[in-house]
Amino acid sequence: MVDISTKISGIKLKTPLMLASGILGTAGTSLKRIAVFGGASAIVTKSLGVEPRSGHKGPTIVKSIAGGLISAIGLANPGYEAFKEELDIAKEGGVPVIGSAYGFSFREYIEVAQALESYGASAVELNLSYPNVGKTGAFYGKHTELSYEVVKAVKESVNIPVFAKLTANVSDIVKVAKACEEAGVDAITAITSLEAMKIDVNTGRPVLGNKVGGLSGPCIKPIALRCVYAITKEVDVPVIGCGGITTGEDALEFIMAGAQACQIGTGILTRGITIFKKIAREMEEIMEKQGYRNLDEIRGIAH
Amino acid sequence: MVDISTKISGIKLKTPLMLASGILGTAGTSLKRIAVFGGASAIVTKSLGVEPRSGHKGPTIVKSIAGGLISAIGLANPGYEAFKEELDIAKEGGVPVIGSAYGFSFREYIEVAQALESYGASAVELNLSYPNVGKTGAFYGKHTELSYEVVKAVKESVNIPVFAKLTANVSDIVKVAKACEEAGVDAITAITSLEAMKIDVNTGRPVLGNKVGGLSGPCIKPIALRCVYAITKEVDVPVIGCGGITTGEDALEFIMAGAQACQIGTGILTRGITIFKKIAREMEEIMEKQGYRNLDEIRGIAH
Amino acid sequence: MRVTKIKEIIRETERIRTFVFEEKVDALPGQFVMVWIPDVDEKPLSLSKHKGDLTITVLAQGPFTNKMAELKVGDKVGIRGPFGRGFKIIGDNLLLVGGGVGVPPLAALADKAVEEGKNVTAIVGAITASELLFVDRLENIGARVLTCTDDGTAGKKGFTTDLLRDLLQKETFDSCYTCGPEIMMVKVLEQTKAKGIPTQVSMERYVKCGIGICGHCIVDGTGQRVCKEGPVFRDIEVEKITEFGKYRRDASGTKVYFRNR
Amino acid sequence: MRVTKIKEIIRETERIRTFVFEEKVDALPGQFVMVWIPDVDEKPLSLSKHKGDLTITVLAQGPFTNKMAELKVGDKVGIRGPFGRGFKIIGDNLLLVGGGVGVPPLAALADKAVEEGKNVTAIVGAITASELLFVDRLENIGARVLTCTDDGTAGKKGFTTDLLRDLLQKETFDSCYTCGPEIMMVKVLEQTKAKGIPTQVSMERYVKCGIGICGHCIVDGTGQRVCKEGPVFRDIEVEKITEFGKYRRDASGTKVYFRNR
Ligand SMILES: Cc1cc2nc3c(=O)[nH]c(=O)nc-3n(C[C@H](O)[C@H](O)[C@H](O)COP(=O)(O)OP(=O)(O)OC[C@H]3O[C@@H](n4cnc5c(N)ncnc54)[C@H](O)[C@@H]3O)c2cc1C
Ligand SMILES: Cc1cc2nc3c(=O)[nH]c(=O)nc-3n(C[C@H](O)[C@H](O)[C@H](O)COP(=O)(O)OP(=O)(O)OC[C@H]3O[C@@H](n4cnc5c(N)ncnc54)[C@H](O)[C@@H]3O)c2cc1C
Ligand SMILES: Cc1cc2nc3c(=O)[nH]c(=O)nc-3n(C[C@H](O)[C@H](O)[C@H](O)COP(=O)(O)O)c2cc1C
Ligand SMILES: Cc1cc2nc3c(=O)[nH]c(=O)nc-3n(C[C@H](O)[C@H](O)[C@H](O)COP(=O)(O)O)c2cc1C
Ligand code: FES
Ligand code: FES
Repeated sequence: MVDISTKISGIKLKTPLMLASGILGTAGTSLKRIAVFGGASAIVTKSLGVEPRSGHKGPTIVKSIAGGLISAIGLANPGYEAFKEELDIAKEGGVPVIGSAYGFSFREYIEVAQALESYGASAVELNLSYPNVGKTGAFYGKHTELSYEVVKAVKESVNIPVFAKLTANVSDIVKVAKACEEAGVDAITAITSLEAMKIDVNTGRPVLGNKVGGLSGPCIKPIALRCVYAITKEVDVPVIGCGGITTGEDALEFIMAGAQACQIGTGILTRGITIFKKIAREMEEIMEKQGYRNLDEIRGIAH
Repeated sequence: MVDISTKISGIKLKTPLMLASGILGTAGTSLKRIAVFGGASAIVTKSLGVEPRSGHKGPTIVKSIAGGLISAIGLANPGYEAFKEELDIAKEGGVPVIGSAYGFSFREYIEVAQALESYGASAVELNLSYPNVGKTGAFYGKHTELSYEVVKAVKESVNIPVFAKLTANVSDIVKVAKACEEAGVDAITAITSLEAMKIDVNTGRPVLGNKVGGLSGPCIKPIALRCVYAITKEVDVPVIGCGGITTGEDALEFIMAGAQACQIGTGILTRGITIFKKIAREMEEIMEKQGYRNLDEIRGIAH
Repeated sequence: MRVTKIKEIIRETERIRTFVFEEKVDALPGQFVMVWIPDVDEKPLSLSKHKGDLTITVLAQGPFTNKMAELKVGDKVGIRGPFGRGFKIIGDNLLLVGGGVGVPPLAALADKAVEEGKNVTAIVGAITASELLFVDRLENIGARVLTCTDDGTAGKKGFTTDLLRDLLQKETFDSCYTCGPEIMMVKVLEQTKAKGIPTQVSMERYVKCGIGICGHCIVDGTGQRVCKEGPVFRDIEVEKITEFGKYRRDASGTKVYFRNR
Repeated sequence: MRVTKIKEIIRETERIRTFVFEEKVDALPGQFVMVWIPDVDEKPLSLSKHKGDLTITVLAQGPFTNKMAELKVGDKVGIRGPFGRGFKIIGDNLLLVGGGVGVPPLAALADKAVEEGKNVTAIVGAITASELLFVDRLENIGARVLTCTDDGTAGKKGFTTDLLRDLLQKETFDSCYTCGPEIMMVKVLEQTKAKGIPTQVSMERYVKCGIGICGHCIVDGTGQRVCKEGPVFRDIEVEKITEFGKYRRDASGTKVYFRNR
């Protein structure tokens, strides 16, 4: 029997397969459904801020090749206060709920993180880079020092584990990861979607309302995998792999690269909400065939 | 009649469709064949250095999804001296030959660039970032100041136009592009392949001999397109779009984003050497349908 | 995203226009498309014909739909879709209850039902006579049409739900389909449930991605996505949708409660 | 890249081993695969059977091939391919001329030709008796086999090209196929050209990508890719390959001239 359970910052996960932030995550019932019906081992909320945001004009999303997406939702969210009741419902899913926080200042990050803690989130994930929301948005995760400061400020303000979600749109993601580690981060999530765009040649116009957006899905998997590999080589805190994971093979690649767990977003597009159950089964099948019994046996073996 | 000819730094091109560096570019006969048989409007040589290099162990390449590749050739090249006779043969192709240069020091860049000029190259393209060759390799293009210095040093040493080829594996590619512009660069090529990797789950080993490599092909097109869009918004020197261009529609997206011309590499994998002719025809067809007569009418209209 | 041109524009009422595009569809009545006006926005709109030229019918009521009303024949728009689950035709005697711009998807359903040899009765309501939609179209295909207006300028004075009550006292149907203001649909469901008539409801929620990934169109209770598992839901599903008739979420995901009318 | 296991290893000679894998192929004789030993390297190797279990025959002559010789049944290797253009069977009377590890792809060709009812004559050469490859295999399928060794320990003393000269004085063939040291193939071509026998040549150049993108296997004159347009070339193509018999490029692309033997 293959056991694919894992643990991250003391949080037990029945599989390494968590829901990524921003995917079907703006309402508690949706998160609960992904947990119960979809089989996610933990769920990350949509990134929440201090104020409600309507986000960008449409199109907010355009399909790219190979089941990928370019999206610019623009951090639409009802604000953390409205999310208290959503989190209560999400928790009914019976799996850990991780609250994702963004802010336009340290103070805002802290405010959201503290609220999420008080609502009972198992951890808070700091969205340090949202390419599609002006200059301020992308600021933190692109600067090593600012990433350090945000993580440190939030770590000093809450008791639940703090994850930092990084962007690969930097010169050296390992440097940012190290800064987060020094600041006391409990885990690193890598990566968020990559800056990208689509132009319609019939009209000559960018398709997305925001003109540019983030590329997610299978296309970014090899890039995300290299990030996880590079980070886990140099950093000791656990890393959660994210980016294009769509099959059991994909997930195993991330674990072999050194990831503690995985997050899944865009894969839902091609494989449906039950992708978490499907990938779990596929992982087990491959591991069974290769004679592996648990994830510890394979974690990081590609190094 | 649609006219898709263009000009870059005074170099006339019958179409905007050039061969990218490192693709079938280690021998003159090959470059000539791409020009004559393939229809490329200009050809860029493999990146050449001061010494011959054997490159990395195999696998040097692994197919990724959607016609993409992850490659780590490791700058294998016979050194610029051996390339004199190759360039002579390449010129028989009847289209401009652009010499690609890399170096492990400013002096090396200058040495190669001067040699290429003396061999009769129409321009020199500086490969500022080769993710797969140690730390030194990736150095220049990842640092704004170093990029500035290399470009300036080469500009002062040669009279032919100097292009700078940039990587998107930076926090802000526009900043690097601006630095190159200040240093007097004649054109910017964006982008080179993106840091990536593939792990084989049967053995748990990275597939590439070099473990990590560069992702090219359709998957990176939305990323490259956004880079070109962002650079042409802020920078006045012409930009050559590169990354995943496989169809006429792709090429038009880059022109509409503001590119002066395009380079094509991995597309050869799925569409063969005559991809240059095929894309030219497709561009003409689309433009005809939309009532456009030349590239100037559509260049940058997505802004 | 594919770009097509407007082939024809039909002025249905003061504020409602039908747009026919240079593109064919073969979809289910009840399905919708995302329509992009470059540099403006992209919004969900139901197909008002399930087959043939892609056709939508739009009420100008805000920035996007007002912009649509300004478009001319030959203008380019982008289309994604058709998306979502459409209406399922069950039984032979069908009852359609539509209010305002809820009528177009029902008209598409009527086309299909008649094609399949079904009997169609349609209750069509509007505020005033000039706003009544597709009465001729429905009658022309052989549907029985009962109309009503709030101000009594055409058909019976009153609401569709009043007409429905009268009708269900005399007749019964194999299934019922409703699309229109949510408060209306709540009342339709109450009545059809009481009479044991299986009913399908087409719901509107704030649609962004249209492909089931962003979660903005979610409904509470089931967590279903209107753009994917909907917009058409069966009555047994609607019963579990706790927000039905009570609130919907706006662009930020904030709950907005319906005012009973 | 797919990973498979070694099913069987056959020791052909002191330095030559045949590896049979747990994977089936259906390819053309003359095509090759890229074989990856994890953490070691990846190299091009010809199929020594065109159908059934994937089979290659390897001469240990350097870091990679020596490592191959150390592999055991059950070990995992990665495979890409089959790649390239294989031999084309033309006519009924076929002549094969192979030297050293040039014989395996020709043996695959012989299998296919005999399957198709052709007459096969094979000239097989090696340095010494113990290095002669696949003589039994060829005879078993019904091919006529003429052997020679440099030292005369088996067959005629001398080179395959000597045997060929004798043979072509008495007989003629519809087509000829050759694989082995390039200097040998040059001489084979000279002779078959003089006699007007269409000939196909399997060339080796430094293969990196194997899929026609990197350009390392290019040949001068035509600019063709050995991994894509080759490794099998027709005589009329070879005539335009100016480097044939003269030089090849090493891993860096530097020309390395052949020493005449
Ligand atoms: C599945 C579906 C099918 C629809 N079919 C039609 C139709 O056939 N004809 C028609 O006229 N209208 C239809 N609508 C409603 C249409 O989408 C809105 O009228 C339109 O989005 C309003 O945009 P606006 O900028 O003009 O007005 P706004 O002033 O922005 O909004 C007017 C109203 O539309 C709602 N709305 C705005 N944006 C959206 C959105 N992205 N998704 C859902 N609701 C939104 C607002 O909440 C408000 O109630 C449909 C909606 C959905 C969800
Ligand atoms: C299309 C093709 C089919 C081949 N089929 C066979 C076969 O069936 N059996 C067999 O034993 N050998 C075959 N070879 C040759 C085989 O690839 C080399 O023996 C092997 O690569 C040597 O590697 P090494 O590390 O053991 O030796 P090295 O010491 O590295 O090299 C020994 C010789 O092999 C050449 N070589 C090294 N690497 C390559 C490479 N990547 N591509 C081409 N030549 C190379 C060197 O130039 C040198 O001549 C084939 C080569 C090609 C191109
Ligand atoms: C529609 C959409 C919305 C997203 N919203 C958020 C968000 O609010 N916060 C965040 O940290 N990441 C967000 N992301 C990024 C994803 O969490 C994830 O990092 C990225 O999509 C790569 O993973 P994937 O390829 O599995 O989707 C969003 C992605 C998509 C496609
Ligand atoms: C096999 C291979 C070798 C390459 N070698 C070089 C090189 O030597 N110098 C360089 O500047 N770019 C090199 N590149 C990058 C390409 O020139 C190009 O920038 C990149 O592949 C993206 O374009 P594409 O998607 O059209 O291939 C190489 C790419 C590939 C796939
Ligand atoms: S609109 Fe995004 S999930 Fe329905
Ligand atoms: S080996 Fe790369 S082109 Fe042939």
